[in-house]
Amino acid sequence: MKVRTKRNLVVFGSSLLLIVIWQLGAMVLDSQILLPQVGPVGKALVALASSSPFALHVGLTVSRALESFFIIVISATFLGILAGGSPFFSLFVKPLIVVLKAVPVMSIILLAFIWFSSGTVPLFSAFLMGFPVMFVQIEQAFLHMDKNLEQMCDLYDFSTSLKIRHYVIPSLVPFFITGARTTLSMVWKVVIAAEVLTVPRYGVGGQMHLAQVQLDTEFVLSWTLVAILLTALGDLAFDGLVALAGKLKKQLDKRRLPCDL
Amino acid sequence: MKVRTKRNLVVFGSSLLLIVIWQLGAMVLDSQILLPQVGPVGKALVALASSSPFALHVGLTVSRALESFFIIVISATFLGILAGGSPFFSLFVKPLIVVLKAVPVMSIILLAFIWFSSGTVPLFSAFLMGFPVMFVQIEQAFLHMDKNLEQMCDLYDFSTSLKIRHYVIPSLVPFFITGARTTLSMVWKVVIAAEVLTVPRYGVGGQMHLAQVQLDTEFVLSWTLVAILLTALGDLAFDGLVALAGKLKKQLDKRRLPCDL
Amino acid sequence: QPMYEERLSNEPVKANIAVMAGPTGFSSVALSFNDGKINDSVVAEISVYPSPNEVIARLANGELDFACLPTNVAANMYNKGVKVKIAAVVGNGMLSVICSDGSVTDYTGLLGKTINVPDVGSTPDQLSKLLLMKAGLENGKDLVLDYSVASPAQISQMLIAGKISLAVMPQPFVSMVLAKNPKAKIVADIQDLYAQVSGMENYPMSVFVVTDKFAQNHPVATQSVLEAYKASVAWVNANPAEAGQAIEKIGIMKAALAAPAIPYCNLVYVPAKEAKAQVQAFFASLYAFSPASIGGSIPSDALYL
Amino acid sequence: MRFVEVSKRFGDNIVFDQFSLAIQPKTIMAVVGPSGMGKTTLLQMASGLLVPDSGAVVKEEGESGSVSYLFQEPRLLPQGTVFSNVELSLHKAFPDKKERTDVAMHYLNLVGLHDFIAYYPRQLSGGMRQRVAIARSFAHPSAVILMDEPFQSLDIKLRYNLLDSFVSLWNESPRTTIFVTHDPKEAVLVGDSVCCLGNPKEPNLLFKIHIPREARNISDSELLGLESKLVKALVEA
Amino acid sequence: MRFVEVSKRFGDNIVFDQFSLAIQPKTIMAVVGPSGMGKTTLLQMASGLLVPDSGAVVKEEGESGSVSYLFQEPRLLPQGTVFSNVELSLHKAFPDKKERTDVAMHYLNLVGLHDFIAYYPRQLSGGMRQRVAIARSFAHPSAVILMDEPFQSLDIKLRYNLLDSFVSLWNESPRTTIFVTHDPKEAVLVGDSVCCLGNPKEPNLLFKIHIPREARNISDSELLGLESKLVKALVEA
Ligand SMILES: Nc1ncnc2c1ncn2[C@@H]1O[C@H](COP(=O)(O)OP(=O)(O)OP(=O)(O)O)[C@@H](O)[C@H]1O
Ligand SMILES: Nc1ncnc2c1ncn2[C@@H]1O[C@H](COP(=O)(O)OP(=O)(O)OP(=O)(O)O)[C@@H](O)[C@H]1O
Ligand SMILES: O=C([O-])O
Ligand SMILES: [Mg+2]
Ligand SMILES: [Mg+2]
Repeated sequence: MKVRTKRNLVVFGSSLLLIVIWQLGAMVLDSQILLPQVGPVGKALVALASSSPFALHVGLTVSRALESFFIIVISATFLGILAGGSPFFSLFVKPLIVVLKAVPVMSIILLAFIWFSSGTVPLFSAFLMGFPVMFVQIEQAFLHMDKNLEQMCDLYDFSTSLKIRHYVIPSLVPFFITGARTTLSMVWKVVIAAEVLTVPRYGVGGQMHLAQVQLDTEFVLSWTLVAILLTALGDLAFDGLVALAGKLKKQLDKRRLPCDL
Repeated sequence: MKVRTKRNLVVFGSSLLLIVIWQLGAMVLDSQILLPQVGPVGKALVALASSSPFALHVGLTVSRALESFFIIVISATFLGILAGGSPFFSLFVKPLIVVLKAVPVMSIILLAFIWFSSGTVPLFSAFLMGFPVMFVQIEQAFLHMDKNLEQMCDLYDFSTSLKIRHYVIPSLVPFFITGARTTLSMVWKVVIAAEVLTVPRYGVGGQMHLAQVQLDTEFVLSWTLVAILLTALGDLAFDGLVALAGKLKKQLDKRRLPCDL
Repeated sequence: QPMYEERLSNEPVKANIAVMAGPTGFSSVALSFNDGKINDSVVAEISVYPSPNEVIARLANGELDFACLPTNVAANMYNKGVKVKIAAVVGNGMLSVICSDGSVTDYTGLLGKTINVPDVGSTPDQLSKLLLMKAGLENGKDLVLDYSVASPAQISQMLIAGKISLAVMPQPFVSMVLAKNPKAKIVADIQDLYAQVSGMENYPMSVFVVTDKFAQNHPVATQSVLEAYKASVAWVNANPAEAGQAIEKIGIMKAALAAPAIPYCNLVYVPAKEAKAQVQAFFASLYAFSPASIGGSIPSDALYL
Repeated sequence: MRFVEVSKRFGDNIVFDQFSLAIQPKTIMAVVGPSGMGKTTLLQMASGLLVPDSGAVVKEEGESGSVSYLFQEPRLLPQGTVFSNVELSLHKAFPDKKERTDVAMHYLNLVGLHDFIAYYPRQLSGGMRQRVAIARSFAHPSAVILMDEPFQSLDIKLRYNLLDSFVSLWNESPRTTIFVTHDPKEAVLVGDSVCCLGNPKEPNLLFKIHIPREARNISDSELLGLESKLVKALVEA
Repeated sequence: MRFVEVSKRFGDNIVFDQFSLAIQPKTIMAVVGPSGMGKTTLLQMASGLLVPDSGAVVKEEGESGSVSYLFQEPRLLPQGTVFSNVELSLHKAFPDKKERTDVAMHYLNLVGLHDFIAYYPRQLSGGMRQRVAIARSFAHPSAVILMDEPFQSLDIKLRYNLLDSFVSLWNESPRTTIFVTHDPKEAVLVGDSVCCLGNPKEPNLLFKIHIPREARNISDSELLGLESKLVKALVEA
């Protein structure tokens, strides 16, 4: 308990120091454009949060991120399972995956900007950037499956359904979670990057860019804080869901035990 | 041998198919702007490569990427070692690292653009994005060091220098390599992103953006191909260096054996 | 003391000039001749940028000395404390509403329609909103401004292909669309509408700005650059074909696209002193519907060189 | 079960070369041998997991159907509880849930894990994991039992207890069994016959033990003699 | 070396409670005991890696200085060759490179690894790794040797060979030794005294063996008697 308090104190202290350094820097520079002070940024944040389109800006960015997240997770899991099961398919899509992993985000965004209306660009770009990450994870999961356990299942007469439920799915889950977590944090950044470049009517990234162009640095910082918060909340929600799923599984496992010991 | 030939055939076939799909798509769309055909992109690539500032554009992008790469690797390794050695320092910088990892690249680029002359923006942004990755890796290396081996070194009277050379450094190296590899691939993407946004006089990203506004899609694609090539070459060079270092170490180990057995 | 500095050095002064990959770039091309050498003591270095976004930050951090900018951007920068002065108006309005399929014949027919507008916050957007306000119409109700395609070049392609019907467009894209799609017609001239509601003859669409620092440190060089710019505008207007070649050469736009449009681009050179009234009136109009578009307030006379 | 002129090689490594060995139905064949001499390979061929390069593994009447294989490693489902690791292997034989549960609990009691049925493998010590695997292989109904060093990583007390349990379980329903061990003492205590590998062509040593299993005692001089014979064969292999 | 009223607990787990044990200088104390009863803990306290909660570990004259500790796991430097894993532990004692090399090679020959000195630990089997660790602990000059199940994971042949080598090495320069094993036979073959752990307060069993080590033979009835006494103590622990 005491160690924990000490840890928190250090973390708190250094956070405070960061803010103090910012404030001192701002006072020395004395330029609203270069580095606004803490107060004005706070005010700008409050002004943002209480402005009516704030919910729209944040909502649309969040919905773009979540939409691409789910599209990626579902499609990459499906295709990853195919690739894991079929070495031919895996080899076949390899060049595409390699290229996708090497393409700079910006190329994709610039091209997508030519191809689609600006609202679609973040979705499309996030898909192209996130898909290979998730796909490779699921494919890896198959490579890492324990063949010894599979032999065990076969020798001990597991039915196909038992095998899938108790051997295949549990083997995939850790890779699925890692992939989904990486995808989620990637998706935020790509969606915001695409918004910055395409400036859709609503969206955090577009507002950030407009603020920068208008030299409203305090709003750039405020929107940045909003973006950091969104990322952090996303991670928290994800970890929360994973923990919940873990608990649920334990509950189910308990249920399968003979009587309530 | 035969399996390998078959693999290469499949990969080659699917690469070819990708190009055929591109060409067919371009023919169906029939729009130089939306999707130029393979031929014109090839021509544009040749035109680019033979234009006189090509070497400057590529050279400056490469030098920005390498410069930030080395700055990151050196500083993050140094500070990572400090953090690995001192739990206090590690806790102390934690808030900064957490914030850096959650900040969208674009925020950093937009802010850096206000703060610095445009040539510095890619460097600075790449540093801020890449630093936490490398730092966390080195810090992790310390957490994963085998305390049992350390006990062994102490009991078997290793001098400090022997201990560092044969226990500490070898424990750090795998994490160092992973971190550096991730940093390298990250640095490309961030440098190009920053170039797209700030359009420095020379640089791949800026040219890409100009080509995009002028709707020279074939040049956007050509520059993208150049970027992919750079990334691939970078990875190859890195792996080559790592392999070379491995061989060198083996040679050294051999030298330390009694006589040339 | 600045004068003293200038005389001491034998090196010619370098003037970093920014133009955008659009009409504001056209009128500056003659500055690039002779490797930018204006006279023995001044050399111009022209850079082309995709949009004002890349220019604003550079003016703020001191990398640029001169720039062609949309007029409202100059006011915005001034109000945010970036020390720049308007040296001249270099482009008057040249926006039109184009209909690609004959479904509308004049501006009264626009009611209830959807009109594509490139890029939120751009001059076409501001003028469209300004006119809507003056006419007492509401975006989204009486007609819809659609920003989903941000690049004017891309909107042009779609107008030519007939994929969209209506758009507010600047030159040279208007000329291009009219040339390539015989069914396309101009259904409203934004300049006329602006004249009707404001009483001014036209509005200043782009200005040539200089940083205070450069103007103070190198007054002579500043003067040389402005004169050279004036001469360049005259030359471009007089020789559209040759100008087209030069425009392509420095990477602003393809000659085939630029040259035919030059006569319609309203390229002018009006020194700040003469243009001040017109510019201030334009700011007043913008202020009335969106103070934020010019940075919150109408600039004082200190904005003019 | 009979191995008939079985050959098996891995690359250049010839593990079995026209090797023959017969196990009388419903008897226990104890197999010892230095590391890497093919004990596990023999079991894998017996189970059908590995097919000989030539020769055949012939099953006698009553030996067909399921086998119980106690692998050299525990091979537990990491996401399953101790209970479900045993219970899942009974689904086919006991469709009735109640019955299945009773069987699983019976064998888990036997290996002393009744208090740990809700644990996951990662929460167990190496020896406890091994005991779960033992319970699973005992519980799984089968005509043939293959055991690869079943009592390794157990302490001596548990080892002898489980050996006793194994023998009494086996007596309840004798099944053809191959019992691989690295402990010569265990081999002579448990085997109806004992075989020492060490030569790809034939067993280094192969003998029957005629003393009834229940009557065997480690201080018995005949058994001690057999044990030292076995140790000698092992050391010479 | 003497453990004087030593107590050690981990959380609620009391491993030693005022435990006393004396090891005569320059003799071998063999220690057996069920898993988890504190054998490794005892060695760690002897080495100074672990400090008792109360009580003391007292070293006699001539026992100060370096210890050689053969850990329960091999603990090799994964990036070092077999040779350098042994050689590095000799730097302090043998500043001269030539001498150091000779010493290292001598012990590597002894454990039969002369052909593998250029290998890395990941290229070795578990048994070979253990042999490298044995060579290192034998080679390291020290007043006290602590061995934690040195011959586990070796096959029986190598086991006996190494036991012989250990005994002859030890005879060359007798040093105070604690030899932990799980094999009662090994304990009675090697120990000047034998101790069985199983009770935090005192050894479950502690006896001296007066037969000279060279004269011991596993079929000797006195030794067999001691062995069965030890097995009984273990099973009852
Ligand atoms: N899948 C495989 N691929 C290549 N070689 C193999 C394979 N399986 C076993 N071997 C080799 O076959 C030989 C026999 O192996 P096996 O596992 O049967 O030995 P073992 O007697 O069970 O040894 P241990 O007592 O160490 O378990 C060894 O030399 C081993 O290296
Ligand atoms: N660092 C530790 N933290 C907590 N408990 C420990 C620690 N080290 C040992 N123990 C506990 O102390 C007891 C004795 O452990 P020890 O390793 O000495 O047993 P051992 O006799 O060597 O067993 P084995 O034969 O399995 O090696 C065990 O119950 C163990 O769980
Ligand atoms: O150059 C412009 O298109 O404003
Ligand atoms: Mg085996
Ligand atoms: Mg131990």
